[in-house]
Amino acid sequence: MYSPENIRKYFPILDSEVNQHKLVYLDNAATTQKHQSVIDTVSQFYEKENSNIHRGVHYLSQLSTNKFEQTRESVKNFINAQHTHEVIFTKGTTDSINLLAFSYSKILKKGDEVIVSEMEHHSNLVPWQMCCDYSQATLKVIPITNSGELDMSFFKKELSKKTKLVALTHISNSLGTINPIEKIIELTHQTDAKILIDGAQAAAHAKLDVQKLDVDFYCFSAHKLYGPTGVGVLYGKEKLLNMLPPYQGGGEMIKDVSIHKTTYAELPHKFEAGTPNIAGVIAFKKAIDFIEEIGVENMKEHEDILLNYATLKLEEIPNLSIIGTAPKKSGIISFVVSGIHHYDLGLILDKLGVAIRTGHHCTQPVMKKMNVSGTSRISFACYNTKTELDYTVDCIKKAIKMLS
Amino acid sequence: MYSPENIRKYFPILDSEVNQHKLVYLDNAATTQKHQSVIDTVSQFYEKENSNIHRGVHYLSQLSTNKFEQTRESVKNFINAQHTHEVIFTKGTTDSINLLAFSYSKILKKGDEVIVSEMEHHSNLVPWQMCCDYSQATLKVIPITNSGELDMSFFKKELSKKTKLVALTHISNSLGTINPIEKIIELTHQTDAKILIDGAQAAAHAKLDVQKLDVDFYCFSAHKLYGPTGVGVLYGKEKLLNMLPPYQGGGEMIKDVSIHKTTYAELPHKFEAGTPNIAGVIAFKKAIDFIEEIGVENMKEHEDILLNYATLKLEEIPNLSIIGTAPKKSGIISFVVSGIHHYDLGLILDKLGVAIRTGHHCTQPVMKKMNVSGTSRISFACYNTKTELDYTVDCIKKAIKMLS
Amino acid sequence: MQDSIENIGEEIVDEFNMFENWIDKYDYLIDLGKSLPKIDEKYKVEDNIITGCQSQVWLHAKQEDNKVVFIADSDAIMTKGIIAMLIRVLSGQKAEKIINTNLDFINKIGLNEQLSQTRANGLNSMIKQMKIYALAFKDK
Amino acid sequence: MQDSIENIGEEIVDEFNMFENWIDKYDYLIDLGKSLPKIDEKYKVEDNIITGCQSQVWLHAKQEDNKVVFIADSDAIMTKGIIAMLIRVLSGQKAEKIINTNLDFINKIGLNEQLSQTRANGLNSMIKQMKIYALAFKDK
Ligand SMILES: Cc1ncc(COP(=O)(O)O)c(C=O)c1O
Ligand SMILES: Cc1ncc(COP(=O)(O)O)c(C=O)c1O
Repeated sequence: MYSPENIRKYFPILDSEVNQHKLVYLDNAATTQKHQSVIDTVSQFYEKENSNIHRGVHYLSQLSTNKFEQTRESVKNFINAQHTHEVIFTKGTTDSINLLAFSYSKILKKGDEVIVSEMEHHSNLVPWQMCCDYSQATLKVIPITNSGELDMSFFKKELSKKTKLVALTHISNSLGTINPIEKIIELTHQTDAKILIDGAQAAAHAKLDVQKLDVDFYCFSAHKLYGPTGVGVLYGKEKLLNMLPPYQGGGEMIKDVSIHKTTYAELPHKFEAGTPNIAGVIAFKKAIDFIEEIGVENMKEHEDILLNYATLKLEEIPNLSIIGTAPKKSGIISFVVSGIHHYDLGLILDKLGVAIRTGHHCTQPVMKKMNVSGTSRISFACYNTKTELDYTVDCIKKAIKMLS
Repeated sequence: MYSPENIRKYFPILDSEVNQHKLVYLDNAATTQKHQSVIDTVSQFYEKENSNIHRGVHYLSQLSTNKFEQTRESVKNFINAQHTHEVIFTKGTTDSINLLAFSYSKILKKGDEVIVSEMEHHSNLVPWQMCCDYSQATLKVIPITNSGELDMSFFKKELSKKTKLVALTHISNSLGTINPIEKIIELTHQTDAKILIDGAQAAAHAKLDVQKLDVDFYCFSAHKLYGPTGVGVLYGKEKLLNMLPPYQGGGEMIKDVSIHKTTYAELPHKFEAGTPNIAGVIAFKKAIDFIEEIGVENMKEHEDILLNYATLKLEEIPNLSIIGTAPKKSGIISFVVSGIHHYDLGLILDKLGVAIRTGHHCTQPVMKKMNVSGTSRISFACYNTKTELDYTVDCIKKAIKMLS
Repeated sequence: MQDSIENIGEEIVDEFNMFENWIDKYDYLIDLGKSLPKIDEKYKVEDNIITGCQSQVWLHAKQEDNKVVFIADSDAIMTKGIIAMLIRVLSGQKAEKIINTNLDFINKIGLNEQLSQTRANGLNSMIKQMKIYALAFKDK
Repeated sequence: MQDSIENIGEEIVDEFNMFENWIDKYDYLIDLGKSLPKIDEKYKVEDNIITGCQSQVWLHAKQEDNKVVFIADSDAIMTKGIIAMLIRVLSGQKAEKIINTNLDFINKIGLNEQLSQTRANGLNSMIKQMKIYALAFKDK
């Protein structure tokens, strides 16, 4: 039996008080809380094992290297990549996307096209704007419908042999929409285009199989996956990663350096210049272990229950409208209350111990499209409970009353 | 009185055993060990305070943001920058240099020149090779002398009005040489060129004052400063940072995003796209507090004593030659033993509990210049002791005997 | 005669001190916000936006009888309450006074803690902008 | 007749087991390394370098009387010892055998633990390269 109460025991922060109220943490789309084993692994690493990795012959260096590489192996299994070296460690989703956008900026040409959508997080929009700017390629943007779904007919129409890359989010962080990525990947591959899926909001909430999906690139952040901050993943098919020019230059990513000519190392090192976030990567494994122990499908099932429950309760509140009403949604609810500013609502909820996010959620085009200046967003994780939602809904009502 | 014994109490790993011997950690140039307060701060953050930063109205988000920004303030004071927003957080020195090299690649033109040196770490060489490759600028390389010093006359000769940027290391990680950066900065500024100093090996071993130095850009890594992995700093003068195009695109670094036009945020956010290594940055403050409490000059004095002591003892060993014999050196000693491979030596020292680094230390051009395939390198930190050095020298003798 | 900045500040501190809990304080700010006169749409322009606030704040100033008069609006009511409070204290004062008077009362209200860093930044941005207006008028 | 791979492997395991501590094991490997015949400089070319080792390893193979003969060198003596050991087991065997025989003895020596990950990687790279040579000859 799935028990959020049992899970909560391993998340020490969930027991804290905020403003004299028990913390209700519903800002999980921004970052999740950390499992005790993740926290302990960081400490243990620094207290007993710390050393720089790769190339060292001494014991600690070997130990750190092994543990670092074990996380790569875990990530490989977690997403079912074909090869371990298809897993590149970055500092986060944003870093992963910028890596790819930079590399593509070196191979795209005038006339080439990149397709993104109107629902992208700025991290999956601005890098492509820059990439197209630098390479003179054209950026095409799939609009979204009123319910917050991709306009698939537009997408089909825009896909052409000019399309070189499609970069879309798996799950929208401001609307909750789950995009039909299987279909999108299939359509993309009917052309010669490659596809990147931004999985920042998906990796902790959807079962992943990059081989089955046949996705070319996929990325996510550890910190949204019960793991540490400062760690991200870029998965890419071996052949494509080999073909792309490197991103950052420096230690580890080279094979041979002479003053005027440098040859690059093999995957994954080619894309991992410099000392990485060693402690973070090593601790990240524990987050994956945790997710696999509970089962991401079980987590999703629980979150779906919360989503439906909260949606029904919120819909009962007068003047409250949910922004993002796609039939397939993940545990994210954005809403506005007419006449009330999200910022005021957030302030009062905070005073009552409820942590939600307010604003544009780094998706200004979505706000514009939906014709709102921002929203209040509640987002769930595997440890949230119905009781928390009941309390939150009461707090929202109270806040609306104060503010009306 | 400076007491390494007292300091060691705060570094739990220094008490461990490796291969049944007490650990003697002399691989500090690769990464330093972590102060207990740094370790505890990471745990505490994740257990009690974790949240994503910036833009959040709720308590935890505010708390995390405040703490994150406090580290920026500490770094500002540590290096005596004029403004807090001149401190950009990156994932490490390599990331800092790549940021700058990318931005410069967008403003340099054919005919412009960038000057680096033969003693650079690959992280301060490869990015400039790439930058010059992309921008068609010319890379000039200052050779080093047999003792491992910069050929200053060459430098003076190469500086010209074509020079746009000089990128040099403060302290060589494979030779230990302390470069005369005051003089170098002064000479550089007699032209219109700007200068970046790679302080990866210096920040924990030399008192810094970026205003007094009048350096344009300076960078270093927290992990070589008793701080966490995955955190780096790029300092830049406000005016210059404002002038440079942004590096990565994404959340936080924008002011306004629309589908086809994006305006960038103010410093420092302009250069900090995406969720940073929040726990790491927050814990980094404790490392700086520790250094300031002990005093970096006091640390340096102690390390200089160790350097002289070890140099004398090593010089007594037959067939052993020290690589890098500049008069001004930091606590780094590279050496070779004729007829013995550094790798074999490193293996045996490891079995005796002594952690040193062997190989090219990410400075292949230095190895080539010095005509060696690699070196054995011992490098000191504030917590090393003479007793450790005595033991290490004995072990080196033992290893040489086994291998001869 | 217009009360001094200090006096009005003290008045506000006294009013705030009457409230025992945050709910009442927030209610008070909300009421202050509601009491702020509507402003003409023509003032809600880019140039009048104060940056550094999480909600939009427009601030405009004019000089009347040698005094500085502020008008402002925000899309968030709490922010409006704060700016209403600042206007109550600073609007109608001499430019010189606005520039030089110590705004101690803000610390006494404890708004900084109440409001947390980002919001305190917003508050500081507002005050800074008001002083900049005052400076501009003084130099005329 | 050439001993089987298994037999020689067992022999080596026995020899290693005689040593009680790492110093003696290392000494043994060093001696093995020293005993490896010098190879002609012409074999020390880029093409013969095994990647994945921390020191340089050159490996060359030829076929003689239907057997695969390996010659190798390294700049580090310990690495040379390891490769000498592998040569003692695999050189002079039939290609087929080299490809199919289980190299269990390596685990029994505990070289993997003795050597740690990077070095174990090096060891694996060597074995892999030897099998690749064998495969190439077999297909001829
Ligand atoms: C859909 C999506 N993409 C990208 C990002 C950026 O992730 P990070 O800030 O970890 O780089 C986020 C995080 O909010 C997101 O939700
Ligand atoms: C002189 C120098 N520069 C740059 C670097 C790269 O630092 P990091 O690996 O932390 O990015 C190092 C680290 O070894 C160094 O010693």
